[in-house]
Amino acid sequence: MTFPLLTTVLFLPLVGALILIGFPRERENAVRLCAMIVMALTFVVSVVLFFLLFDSALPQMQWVERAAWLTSLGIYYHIGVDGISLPLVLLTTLLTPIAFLQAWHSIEIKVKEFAILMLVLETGMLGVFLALDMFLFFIFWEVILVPMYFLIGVWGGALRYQAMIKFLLYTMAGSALMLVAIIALHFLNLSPDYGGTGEQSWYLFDFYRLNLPISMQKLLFGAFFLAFAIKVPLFPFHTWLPLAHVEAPTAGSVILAGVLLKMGTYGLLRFCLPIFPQAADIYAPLISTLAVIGIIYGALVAMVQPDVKKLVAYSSVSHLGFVVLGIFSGTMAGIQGSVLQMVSHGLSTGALFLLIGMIYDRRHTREIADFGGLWKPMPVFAVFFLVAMFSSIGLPGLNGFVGEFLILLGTFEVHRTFAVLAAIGIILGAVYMLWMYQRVMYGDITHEANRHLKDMNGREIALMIPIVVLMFWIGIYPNTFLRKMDKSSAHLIEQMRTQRVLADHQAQIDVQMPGPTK
Amino acid sequence: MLPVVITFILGALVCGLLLGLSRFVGPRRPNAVKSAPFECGMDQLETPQGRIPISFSVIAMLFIVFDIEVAFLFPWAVIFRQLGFVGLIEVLFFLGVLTIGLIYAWKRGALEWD
Amino acid sequence: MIPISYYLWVSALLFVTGAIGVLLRRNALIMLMSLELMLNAVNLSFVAYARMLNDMGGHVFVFLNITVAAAEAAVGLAIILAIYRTKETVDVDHLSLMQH
Amino acid sequence: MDGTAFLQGTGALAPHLTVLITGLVILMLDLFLTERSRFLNEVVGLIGLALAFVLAVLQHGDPRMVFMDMAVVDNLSVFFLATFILIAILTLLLSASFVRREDIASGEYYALVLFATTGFMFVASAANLVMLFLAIETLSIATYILAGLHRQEQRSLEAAFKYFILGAFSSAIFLYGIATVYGALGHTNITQLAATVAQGDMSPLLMFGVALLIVGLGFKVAAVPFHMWAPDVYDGAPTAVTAFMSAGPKAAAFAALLRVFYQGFGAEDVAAQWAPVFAVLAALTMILGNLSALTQVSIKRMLAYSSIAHAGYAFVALVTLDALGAASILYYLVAYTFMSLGAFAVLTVVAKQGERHHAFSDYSGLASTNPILAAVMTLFMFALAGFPPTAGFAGKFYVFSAAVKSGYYVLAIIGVLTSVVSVFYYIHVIRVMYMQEPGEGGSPIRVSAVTCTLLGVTVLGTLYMGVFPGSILNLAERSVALLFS
Amino acid sequence: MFVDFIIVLAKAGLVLFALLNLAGLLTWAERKQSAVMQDRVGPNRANIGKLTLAGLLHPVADGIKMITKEDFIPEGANRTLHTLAPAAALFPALVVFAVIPFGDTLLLFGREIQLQVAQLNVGIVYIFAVSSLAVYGTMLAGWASNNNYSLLGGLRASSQMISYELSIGLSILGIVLIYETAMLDEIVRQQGELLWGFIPKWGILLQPFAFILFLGAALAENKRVPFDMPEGESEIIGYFVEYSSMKFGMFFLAEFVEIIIVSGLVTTLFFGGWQVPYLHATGDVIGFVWPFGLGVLSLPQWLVALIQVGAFSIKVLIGCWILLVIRWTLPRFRYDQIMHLGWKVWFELALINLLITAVVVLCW
Repeated sequence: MTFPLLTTVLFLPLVGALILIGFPRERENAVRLCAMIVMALTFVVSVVLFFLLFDSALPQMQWVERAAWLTSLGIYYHIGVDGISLPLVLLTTLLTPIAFLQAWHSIEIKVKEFAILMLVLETGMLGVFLALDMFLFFIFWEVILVPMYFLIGVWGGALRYQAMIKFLLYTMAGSALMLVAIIALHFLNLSPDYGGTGEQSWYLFDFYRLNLPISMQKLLFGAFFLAFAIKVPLFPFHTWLPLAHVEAPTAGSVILAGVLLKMGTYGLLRFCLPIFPQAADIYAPLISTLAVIGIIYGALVAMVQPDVKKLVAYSSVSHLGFVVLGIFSGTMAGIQGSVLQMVSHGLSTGALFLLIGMIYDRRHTREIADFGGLWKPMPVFAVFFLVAMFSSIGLPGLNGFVGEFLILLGTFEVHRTFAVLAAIGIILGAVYMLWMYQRVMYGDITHEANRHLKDMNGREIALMIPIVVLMFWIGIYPNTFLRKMDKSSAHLIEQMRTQRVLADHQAQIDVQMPGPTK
Repeated sequence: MLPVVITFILGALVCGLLLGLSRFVGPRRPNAVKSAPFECGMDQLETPQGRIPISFSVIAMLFIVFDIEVAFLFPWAVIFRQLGFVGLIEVLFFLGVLTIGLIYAWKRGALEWD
Repeated sequence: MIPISYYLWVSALLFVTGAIGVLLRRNALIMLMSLELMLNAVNLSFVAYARMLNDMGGHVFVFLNITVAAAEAAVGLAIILAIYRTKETVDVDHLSLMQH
Repeated sequence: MDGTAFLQGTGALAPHLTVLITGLVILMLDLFLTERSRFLNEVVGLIGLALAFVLAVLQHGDPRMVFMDMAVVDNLSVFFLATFILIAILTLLLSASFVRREDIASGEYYALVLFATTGFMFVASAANLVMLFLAIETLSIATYILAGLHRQEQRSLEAAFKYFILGAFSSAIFLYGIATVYGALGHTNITQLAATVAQGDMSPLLMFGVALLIVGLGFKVAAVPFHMWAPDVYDGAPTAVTAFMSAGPKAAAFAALLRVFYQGFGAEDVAAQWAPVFAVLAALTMILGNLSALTQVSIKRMLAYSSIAHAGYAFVALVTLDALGAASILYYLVAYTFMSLGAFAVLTVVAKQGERHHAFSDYSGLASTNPILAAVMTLFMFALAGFPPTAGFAGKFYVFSAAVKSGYYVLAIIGVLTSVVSVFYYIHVIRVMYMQEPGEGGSPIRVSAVTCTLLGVTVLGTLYMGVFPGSILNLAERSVALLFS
Repeated sequence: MFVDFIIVLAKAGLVLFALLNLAGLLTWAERKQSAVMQDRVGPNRANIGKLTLAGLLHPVADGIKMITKEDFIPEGANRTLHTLAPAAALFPALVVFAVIPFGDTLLLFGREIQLQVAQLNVGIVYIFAVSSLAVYGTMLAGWASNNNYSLLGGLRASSQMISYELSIGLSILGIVLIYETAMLDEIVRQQGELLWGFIPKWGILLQPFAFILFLGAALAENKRVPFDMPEGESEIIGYFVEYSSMKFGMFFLAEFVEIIIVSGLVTTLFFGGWQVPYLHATGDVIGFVWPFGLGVLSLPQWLVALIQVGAFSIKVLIGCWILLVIRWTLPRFRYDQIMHLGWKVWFELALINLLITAVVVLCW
């Protein structure tokens, strides 16, 4: 038995949280430090995993751990990682400490609770990406809502109640149906009629082997899709997002945009496509259409936002439209691009939210109209903002470009129209971002309060540095990442292809030998 | 069954007869003083519809419970010898529980009259 | 010999009468009496069935039910009494503290 | 019955008798206790219950009929016995300081709790419909009194009265059902009902009786549309009693449902008649229970409706006629016991002297005045809402699994969606506690050591059953196995 | 069938007739008895011509007086219930006697006639049930009179009655335990047997304690002195204060009928009923056996029956007389003493008696 590396990554934050419970509440700095150390440790472990230990030549899950949990129902503690989930794990472990660091001073009340919740949240997010058992996956998926609820509800803005209730109910409504679908899959797997293993199992890859009738696939696909689409959020399920983003504290927004939304796209990629390949094929045009609508709609709405944070929030809708588009293109390039774009978007949007948070800490406003000419008092800030913005727009040489390019490439192979329309979205994205940047940074200082704003301090720069480094790294040499996800993506596509072939084969048999109709 | 019915009818007849006699034979000259409630010559202060002492209700409830106890013992007593020792033990338990109830009521003052 | 079904019908009738009494009457005491009526209607059923089946069980059950009815009556009376002592009424329409 | 059978039967009913005798001992003991030594009531009660628990657990094994086939000892009854004793223990812990604070006669209180528990236990062991009826009456009568034990409080009396009238009403219906089944089948022995049904055809008389049984038990579990008594009663009764009522009688009623409808009328053709009815009841209960809970301004009343809703979930499992379903009912009941008693324990503490503080607004800012209390309450709210990793999630998961397994997709979907609705009102409590400033009088509340113990136990139970649900579910599955052999 | 009917009718009519007349006589006897005890003359005025018959005409005169008095109902009283109450008091007293056997069988015209109106297998339960109904009369009378004192008197009376009913039941249970039957004729028949060959198996010998308990409780149930607190005609106003005319007479009558019934029950349960010691009933041949087997004497069946009925009647009359004596011997209890005695002494004693009897019966 090898060292349970993944379990370490997964539960280190939770252990940290438990330790923190014992801390006296007045020792705020000690609490912060302890949480930070735990997060940093987690990050280090995941970095080691990513760069040193992960074997990118293998398509399968690696570092798999499996332990009996609820044996009577065949539920296992079963985790593993492959090229698709590993980047997201790294993204999570990176963004969490950064978000926490950002909140070092801006969160002043209930610091202990905040730290604990952040740690629990980290475990939850990691669990979603690592779980191979569907039950386990669902548990983590739901657990995340609890800390997120508190993050928004306790430390959020004026409309936080509305925001969190909306966030919670949307997400839960979606996941509730997914739960039923998961249970249904479990029992379908039990019956030999659908190519299941016939054993009590919630193992993801057992479900891959299922060969379900189309009608059933459609229903189950719908249940899964709804849960993920709300999380992504895909147009028209996106209405919770702007509110939640705006009302959440900066750290919450960063996590929300940086990681949580990726859980939706990750779910689509990991579950919806491979388990229900035919349903996915059938619905791909529809979903792609929604994705494209989302891209353009998000961009257009972002353009007219007076609030910077809201603007970035809507930009997320737009950007994640790309990811979904890429996933449902079903091509190698599309999928690889999507995974990469997930990471990129996490970095760029995360960075933007962090920067907005910094300015909000200073000015306590986010209205574009309240700013202008920030370049002068805060040059460093302006530079970082510029980089983050370019990354978001997808400027070549920065991370955003690679992902979007690959997605467009992949989509172009199958749906030219969508690719063209999505490209328009990119242009629109550039428009609203640049326009916003212009209004905020350039021109004269219209408000006296802005004149003496302090520039970024050492801590703020420190937390931005790793993000910017990664942006450039991915932008210039994406192969580090692409190589890792290469085999896994190919494997995924391969699996779906064999599924289709199998299903077609079955259909042919059915046609040739019409049996007794049911 | 028949003798009981006949007895009942006869008993009812006697009662009816006596009631009827006093109703129809006796004179009938009511006046206000006569039909006023009899309170040793005093005027009635209030009609009896207020509260009654709680102890009466408690006694009534206790009676219900213990009367049932007695009712249960009748069949037991008739076939007691067939039941044997087991029957005795069971009834002891039954009576024990009820006795505890009685002790409880006693100690709580349900049987006190002032 | 009166057929069993007659007893059953009477029992059903009494039961329904009791049920209606519980549901419609507003006087707590009458409701209590209706409840007792329902229980005793069932007893009638039990006895009729026991006679029909020639089974002693039914008769025994009646005994038990009588006990239950007695206990229920005692508790019911106690509750009604307690209410009466604080409210001076046994009309259930006055029991509406919690209807908001 | 000869001496040996008598002794055997007494041995089999030892846990029941232990609880009963403990109750009687307390009743007597209390008469001789002074104010200072009154804690002995609780001590004696706990000792007796612990003893009964051990005795109950020792009894698992093959089914055996005792007392002239009136009672049965099998794994199912043992599981329920353990559950009921657990409920009683928790209730005792929950009530210790409550009873003292509210000046409720503690001897009577504990004795009645134990009598009601005896009733529960006999429900679990009943092998005869009449026995079942008697057991239900035992527990009901004890709970009627408990509900009205706060004699100075009009709401308490009102609750007791409503509970009494509708409880007795449903008992009568249930009894009528028993009489009808007796008439249709010729006996009332639950374990032999199945065989008798299998021999004869299903007469309309039998169906009528079964329908009456459904209605009667429906009242007892407060399934919609037979639930109208529940909110008022739960609201008006003293909170500790409400806690007890939300867990105990409900569990007992499910024990009765399992016995009657799984063991007695579990045959396929009969089940085909009642299962759809239960399905409708389950759906209505989930929907209406949750929707009504949404609009409440009192947390106590909200929990009352939520209790109705939770019965709906357990009902879903009942429809399935499946081993997993039956096991999940048991699991759910235990899980609900922890969650509900825990939540009500917090309620008793926050309500303060005189029980005036049950409104949502009374909880505002609880997180700043009493952080631990708020955290505990949060856990219970999340558990009741069904978030992982708590017992509530595991319970719902099993229930819905059973539903899906048996093909009741619609029920499962209604279940999960109503759970989402329920999140709304549970979350509201948390929101008030954490996201509003404490109002006036928002001072730290002293929580007694006993209550702390209870909270600790319920928290641990809720979490343990959520993280490692397997052990209890295994037990439950083994317990229900006999229903499907 | 028709003959059966006639026979039953005759028996029932006879019993009722005897009861009512005896009750009337008892009113006279009571007054005479009190006069004797207080060294007075007693009733001696009522006459027909010169004929006073030692005051025996007084009961008749009382009856006529009551019938001709005005029957008024107080203002605000519930007329129906007010009228019903005396009937409810008298009726149970009248019908209880139906199950008490006043003789063995009588062979008449080849027909075996049971000297008992109704031979019920639940005779004791019947007595128990029917005599309980008397509470309604008391309760209704008190309640329907619209008078505070009536109400209180009624409440007290009914509380007292139900309290002592428990003791009655429990003390009878001892007898049931011993004779293993609830049929009164069977109980009497068993009392004809001999214990160790020479002691009659009478209830008083086997259950002496129960006898005392039963008698005391029955007195209280009957609201006789010393338990006459609820009515206490000499100074307290009881539940029938608002009754006049024959309605009052009915309460009065009921009391005396109850005396006879108590006496009859005591006779039946404890004093061998119609049994005459050592007088055996074996087929149609009667053996009169001296304790040490001195000789056998046969009597005709009708004579035996006559002796038995006579024995029963004498026993009852003696019982009645004792009850009357008690009435004029003892002072009255206070109400709290009555209830105290009933619940805290009599009930427990009866319970203990029952348990001891059970243990003894089991070990016998």
